[in-house]
Amino acid sequence: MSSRFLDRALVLAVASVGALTSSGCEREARDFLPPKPGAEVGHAASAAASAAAIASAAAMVGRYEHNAHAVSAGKRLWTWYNCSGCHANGGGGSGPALMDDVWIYGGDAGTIYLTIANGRPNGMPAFGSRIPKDQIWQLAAYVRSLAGLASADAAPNRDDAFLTRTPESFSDSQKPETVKPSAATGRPQ
Amino acid sequence: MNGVHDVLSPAGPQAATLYQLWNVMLVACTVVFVVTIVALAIAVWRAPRATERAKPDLDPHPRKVATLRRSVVWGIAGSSVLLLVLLLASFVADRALSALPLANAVRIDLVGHQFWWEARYESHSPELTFSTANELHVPVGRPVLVRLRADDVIHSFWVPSLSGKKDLIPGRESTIALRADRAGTYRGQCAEFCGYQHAQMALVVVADPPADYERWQALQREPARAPETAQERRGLELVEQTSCAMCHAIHGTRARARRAPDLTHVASRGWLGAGAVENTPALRAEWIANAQKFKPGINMPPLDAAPDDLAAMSAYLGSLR
Amino acid sequence: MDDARALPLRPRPRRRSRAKAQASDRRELLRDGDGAGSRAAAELERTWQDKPGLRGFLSANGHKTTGLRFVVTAFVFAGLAGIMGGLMRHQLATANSHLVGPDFYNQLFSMHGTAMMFLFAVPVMQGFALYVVPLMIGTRNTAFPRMSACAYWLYLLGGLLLFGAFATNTGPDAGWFAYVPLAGPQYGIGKRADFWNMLVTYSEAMGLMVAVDITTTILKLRAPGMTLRQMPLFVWASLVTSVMIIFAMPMVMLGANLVQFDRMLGTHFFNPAEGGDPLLWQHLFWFFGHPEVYFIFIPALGFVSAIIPTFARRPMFGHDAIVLSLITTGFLSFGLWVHHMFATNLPELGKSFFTAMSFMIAIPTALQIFCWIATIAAGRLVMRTPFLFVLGFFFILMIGGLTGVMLGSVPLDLQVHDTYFVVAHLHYVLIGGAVFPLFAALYYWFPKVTGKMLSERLGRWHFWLFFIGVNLTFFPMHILGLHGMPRRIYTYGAETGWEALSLVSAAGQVINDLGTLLFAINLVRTVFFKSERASADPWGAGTLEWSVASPPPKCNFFALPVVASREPLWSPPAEVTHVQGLSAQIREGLTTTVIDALPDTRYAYPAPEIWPFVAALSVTIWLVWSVWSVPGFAWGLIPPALAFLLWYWPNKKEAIEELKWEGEP
Amino acid sequence: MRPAVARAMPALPAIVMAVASHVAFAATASDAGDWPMAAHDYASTRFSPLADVTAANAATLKLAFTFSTGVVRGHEAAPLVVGNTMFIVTPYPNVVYALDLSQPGAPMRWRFEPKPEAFAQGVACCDVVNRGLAYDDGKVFLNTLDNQTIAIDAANGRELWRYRMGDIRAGETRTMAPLVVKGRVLIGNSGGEYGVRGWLIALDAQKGKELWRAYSTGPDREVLIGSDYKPFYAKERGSDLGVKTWPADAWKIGGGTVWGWISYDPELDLVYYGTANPGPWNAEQRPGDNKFTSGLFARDLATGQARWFYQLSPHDEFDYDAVNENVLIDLQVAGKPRKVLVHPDRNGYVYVIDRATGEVVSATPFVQVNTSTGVDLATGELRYAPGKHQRTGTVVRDICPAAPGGKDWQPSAYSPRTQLLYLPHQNLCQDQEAMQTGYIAGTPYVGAIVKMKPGPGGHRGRVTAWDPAAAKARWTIDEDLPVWSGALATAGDLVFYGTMEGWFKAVDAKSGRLVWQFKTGSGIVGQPIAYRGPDGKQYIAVLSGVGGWAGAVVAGDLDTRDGSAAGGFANVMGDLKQRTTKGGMLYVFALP
Repeated sequence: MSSRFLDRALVLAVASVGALTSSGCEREARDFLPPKPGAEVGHAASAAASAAAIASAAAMVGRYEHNAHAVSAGKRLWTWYNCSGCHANGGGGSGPALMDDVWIYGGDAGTIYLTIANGRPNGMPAFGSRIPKDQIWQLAAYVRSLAGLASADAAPNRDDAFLTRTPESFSDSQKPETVKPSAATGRPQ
Repeated sequence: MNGVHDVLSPAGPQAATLYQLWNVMLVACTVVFVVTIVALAIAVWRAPRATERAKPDLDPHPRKVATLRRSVVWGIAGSSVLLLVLLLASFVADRALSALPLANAVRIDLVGHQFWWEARYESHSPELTFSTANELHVPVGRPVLVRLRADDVIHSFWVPSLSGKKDLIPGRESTIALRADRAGTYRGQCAEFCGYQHAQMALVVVADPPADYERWQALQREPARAPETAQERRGLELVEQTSCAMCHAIHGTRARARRAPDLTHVASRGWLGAGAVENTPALRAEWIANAQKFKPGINMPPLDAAPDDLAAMSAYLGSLR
Repeated sequence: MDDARALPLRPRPRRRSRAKAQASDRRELLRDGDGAGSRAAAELERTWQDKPGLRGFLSANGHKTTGLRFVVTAFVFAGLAGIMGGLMRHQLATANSHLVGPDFYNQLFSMHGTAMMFLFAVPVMQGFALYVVPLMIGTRNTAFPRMSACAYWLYLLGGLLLFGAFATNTGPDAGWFAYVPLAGPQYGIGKRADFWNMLVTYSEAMGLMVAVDITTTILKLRAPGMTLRQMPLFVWASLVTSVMIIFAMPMVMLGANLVQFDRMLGTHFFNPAEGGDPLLWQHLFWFFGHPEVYFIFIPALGFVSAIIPTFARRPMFGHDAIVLSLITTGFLSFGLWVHHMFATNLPELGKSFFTAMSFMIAIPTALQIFCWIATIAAGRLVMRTPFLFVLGFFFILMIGGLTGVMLGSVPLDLQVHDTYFVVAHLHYVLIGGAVFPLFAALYYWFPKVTGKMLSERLGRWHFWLFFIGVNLTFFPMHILGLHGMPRRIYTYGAETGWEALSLVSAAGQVINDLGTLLFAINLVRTVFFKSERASADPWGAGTLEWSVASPPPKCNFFALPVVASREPLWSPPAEVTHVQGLSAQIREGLTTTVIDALPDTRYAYPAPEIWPFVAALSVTIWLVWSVWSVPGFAWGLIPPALAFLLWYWPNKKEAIEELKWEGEP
Repeated sequence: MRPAVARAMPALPAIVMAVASHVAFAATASDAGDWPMAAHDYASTRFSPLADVTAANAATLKLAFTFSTGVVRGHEAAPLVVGNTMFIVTPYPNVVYALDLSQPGAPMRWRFEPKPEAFAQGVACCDVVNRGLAYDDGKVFLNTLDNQTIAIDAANGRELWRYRMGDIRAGETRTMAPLVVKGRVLIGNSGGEYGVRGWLIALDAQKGKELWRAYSTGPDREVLIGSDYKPFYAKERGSDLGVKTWPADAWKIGGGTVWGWISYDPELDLVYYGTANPGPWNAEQRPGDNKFTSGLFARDLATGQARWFYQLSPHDEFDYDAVNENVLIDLQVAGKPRKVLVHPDRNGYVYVIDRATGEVVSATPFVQVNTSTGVDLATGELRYAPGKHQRTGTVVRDICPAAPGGKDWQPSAYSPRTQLLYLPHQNLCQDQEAMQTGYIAGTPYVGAIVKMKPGPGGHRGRVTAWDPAAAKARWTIDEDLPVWSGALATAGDLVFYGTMEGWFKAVDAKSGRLVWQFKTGSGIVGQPIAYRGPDGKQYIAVLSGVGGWAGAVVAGDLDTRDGSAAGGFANVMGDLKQRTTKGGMLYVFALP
């Protein structure tokens, strides 16, 4: 092992540590306070959040979708605010399924923010005045992780609860496929 | 959250038993410590000094070795006997703890959440059950049977002046029995590390004379008082329409969620946030605006509302005696 | 050693085969056995010399090199963890202080605990054992030096990864025993708990490898004549510790990997809703956890038993009693792990068995203390720094041990469990029981390792500052615990009344830091600026490591010694004193039978290779890959498999070489 | 079917002899060939007196005409036929069509579009269904999903009046088929899963004015319990039980909605209906019996005052609504003929109850039941199995029958000729975890994660011919998929039902032998009917279009990788998407 090889190995190591660090900090940050109002989206109960929401969504990705705390907070709110009532654990019920790749109004974070904040005509209630903006972004990040669109590292693992589906960190965004329940066990094969 | 918070000042039979056991242990161990250290000190004091070049004496002195062997044997025998005594004291105390009479016990269903305590007072008729948070009132002299369950991670219920601690473990149910023999306020705190705000997850057990306890219980069973002033009405409207109603419940209003403390009688509680901040109008407004400032990492989000809205909400909540 | 009578080895008739010598063509065979100045000694020096350059550095496997590396790295990690401890003390010095937020504080105390327990306490004890045991039992290297070298690299990489994670805000934040469900899949957010699980797997693998190495060395490579009854007490302590490690460490590796499976693969070992149970983790962890604290305590007992005879100028009183109590402590330590779980809802009768066990284990330790006091009483004392630290050890360990007895009782534990009373107890036992004997051992063996004496004056200052600092910092915590202060809280309200005593303990911490600073100065001054050399046996001690120069030659003994008594230097063997006839051209040693240490076979120590380092690197790749991706669990196994395969791949050239040397008479 | 231990009435079979019983009263319809209301008659027999199609010639049945409704959700409605007009109603947007049967191919005479609010789709827990219309005195009565009841002129399809009651923003919807009796339109709400407080309302058929309203929870005044309330069992007596058996003001969001079937007995002038399950599913959050949910009410038609009430599942923990149909027949009990109602309930028992006094004559399981061990006829108490109690945070496994029960809403048919009750039902068990939940208006208030699985035997559906007198099944047909369609019994001794795969089957009423079947375009969850056409021939009609709670996986395009989707059905209906697609078509058959 000539020393030249070692220098290059050293440089490579430092670079990889750098990459790990930046993604690490972003994933592991625990920011308990919402970002300063400037980067926010106006959400007064009456005014519909405008296209600005979608534009600023890109800025939000790092802070929410790649942040493990934000996505897991989104998962907690998913149960606390009864989203699971209509959408179950992503499979849907009276509300549409959110873990497949079919989006009625669009799957990007900004549109999901608008759906939660302003509601949709076919039965999605408007939560804009009842859920703080920071939490709506967390919910949007979790919805995207349901469909496997958020970063796998930050996606939450399984819950300490009744198992209904594979954890979000497993989900990839392929289409839903049918699962025949085996007669004896009732477990899907 | 202030109150007596001390293992050494018991206010109930359980804590008294443990206090006696503590004293026995302290005395026994201090004696052993002093005897050993004095023996060491004498040995070091009387032993002659030498330098590293001094020749090591290899031939054992029969006389000195005999006395030393006898003292070591006596030492071991003594400490074994002492340990046996302490063992018996420990067993006796353990039996005493489990012998608390439970007739006519107050039944409380305590659920540990990440960073607050939900207490549901059960009663024979379902209509009379009510739930409160972080501040438990118990009648003096009557036993209290607390059923412990955890909703998320492991917590530990511990009020040192009343009884030992008991863990609340998800998936398992445990019970602890205690009794307060003297009126007073006894502070407790979560004793098993449970996350960001393990430090501010306190609770208070207020032992009232039976008459006061009945009055407190009757008050807790009432639905929330209707708002009287315009400001309080505005406060109620805000509480029902903004994010408060998504987690809190106030009986008699449209807020009926159960994920956070029941606020029906929040004004009867001295502190907010399980001991994080005192329950005064100004601090209450600040707490509603940004609870993360006092208790970073809890599940209560900040609420960006105008100052007079915050004042209205604080006034309304302040009226809920 | 010219008048020494050598024990000639029986020449074995072998046909002579031509061997390709490293340096030149066929060279005249040189035997060891005759003294320092001889040509064989020079040849031995060159044979045991490490290869130059980075490759040599990476493939060195001498027991002294590996042992020293362990100790130095452990002290570096201890320094870092100590700073974290200091930070926590200052955060808690005043009520409602905002020096540090809750999230960072959780990482601080988790890192302080994890680094101190896994990256400092056990490795430093194993480092000392690796360095001192071969010298004490009269052999040239440990039995499996490459395994220990690989263990060191695993340890270094594991430590760097953990501190690297801490630097990137991914440090573990659920405490050093990471209870599930807080460290489980739902509440252990991000990769923090994964790094902790991985680090536990690393350090346990390292511990196991070194333990196997030390056990084999002690049992098979002792100097002829050193029967089990004549083995030095420190070697006994190392043997007991290593055997305990072999039984306890796999348990937590299993537990940590089960949590990792729960987190990454979605299994349900600890999920109460699907049949798992959080208490299963506590059982798995503490079954290892309690023996863990005894791995740290028993080697320290070994240090004390090695130091007291030297400074009392007489053999240890009740040698056999101490050996038996070491073994008893080793066994009993596996029987009392539930005293960490008295507050859970396990059945009461079961818990009281563990109370009885917790009380019983105090008896062997008491026996040792009485024997030490008896030795001191019957000896002539040399009041030097190592002995001062031993006296400090007595004082602090007694307090720790007795509070331990208090904690052992179920009802009382319900009041003091998970409070600052426990923090006080564990620091008294760890600092009193392990760090004081460690400093004593450091001052005692420093001249042997570096050839220079640490200054006595600085040593005494260090002792007194450290002694006062420890008591000032940790004694108030007993009272804080009784006043209800729970463990691991990042702040407290002014109304709790805990501020005064916390301030006192923060002051104590400052004194501690001062003491440690003085020690560092003493260390640096001695190593870099002191010139005069220490003699082979500056303390006039009796065990074998003092029979060689300081620092000892690469091959330890130019002629392997023969032993006839517990203190070979104080009562040398009457007739035969040395082994003679081992080759000087290759790294050779003599194995002896287990009980009576009769010469058995000639043993060729493995030559230094780069493979241990490469194997450690490949294991790192696997563990890091498994943290980031689920397939990583499986595919990640390929690099280590390749590395170990290539390591053991038979090499024709080496085989011929060894056959040749085996053929030698 | 494992014969559940009949602790209830071990001596019953001996006492009750098989005596010819006759249907309480003739259908009031003017012409026996008409089908004026979803249940055919006030006794809810769904029995057609037409006998042209018999087991012998059924094999030659062929398609007469079809009609596409233009909607693809769950078609649970029953077509109505009055004179030579057929009225059908579709799921949301609830379009009503009138078809002229006198013309070949039955062209559309008129259509009526109520245009209900789109938001209602989001709060319908189990597909945006409508269970049928009602016809009376020249008017057709329609319930829309967004809580409106509309009267339409049968001749020209013009709206006469419209009655609005219920807030969809709070999760209240209306899916039931109204019942019109003596100029009173009886309607009820649905939305128990959203914490909606149940009620039954009687409207004046002429002008749509509310006559009386009876809530299912709350103080006696609002539950219309007064002086002539004489329940048979002591456990139903007491004042303000609707408040006392709930935690403080939990009854305001307590469920007990009325979304099922109503029967009427003209002689006693009593209306019989069941109330739905209490909310939330997590029973630990609502200690007490939770009166008057999961029980049967008998009320006076004129005033609405309750005559008696019997709670089938007190403190229900498994979502066993009691809204299924009550078939009114006269049965020979202990030698004397008694006026009884037969109620196959979701808790797995077929109840035979004396409809005058409310006394439970017999309660016998018709599926495997392990959530309860039997009904104590002396006190009327349902004894729950201790091992199956719900506790927050713990998983209870193998709950049989599952939440949809032994038989859900799909109505059974009774044939007086064979004296058998033909039950189309499912055979499902489930695992369930109760969870802490809070009430947030407009969002579901359930508090449970459910995963269903096939019941014993592995088949998910079954048709049972039940003999109420002998309280045991005469014959059963096992179907692979749950049988979610209604049943039709005809005088030709035939029983018609449809499968969720789309097969429309006719079986022999006596033996259950398959006589004829026809593959329709989509799964059948509708109610088949029989009528006599203008040309005097007997016609059989059924709506095909998969949906409802069992079919939500297809109707709502859900993802079966999440076992808890569609309230737990996704775990057991993973293959439905392979076996049927959405559809919406009327099929009418006749002999060639």
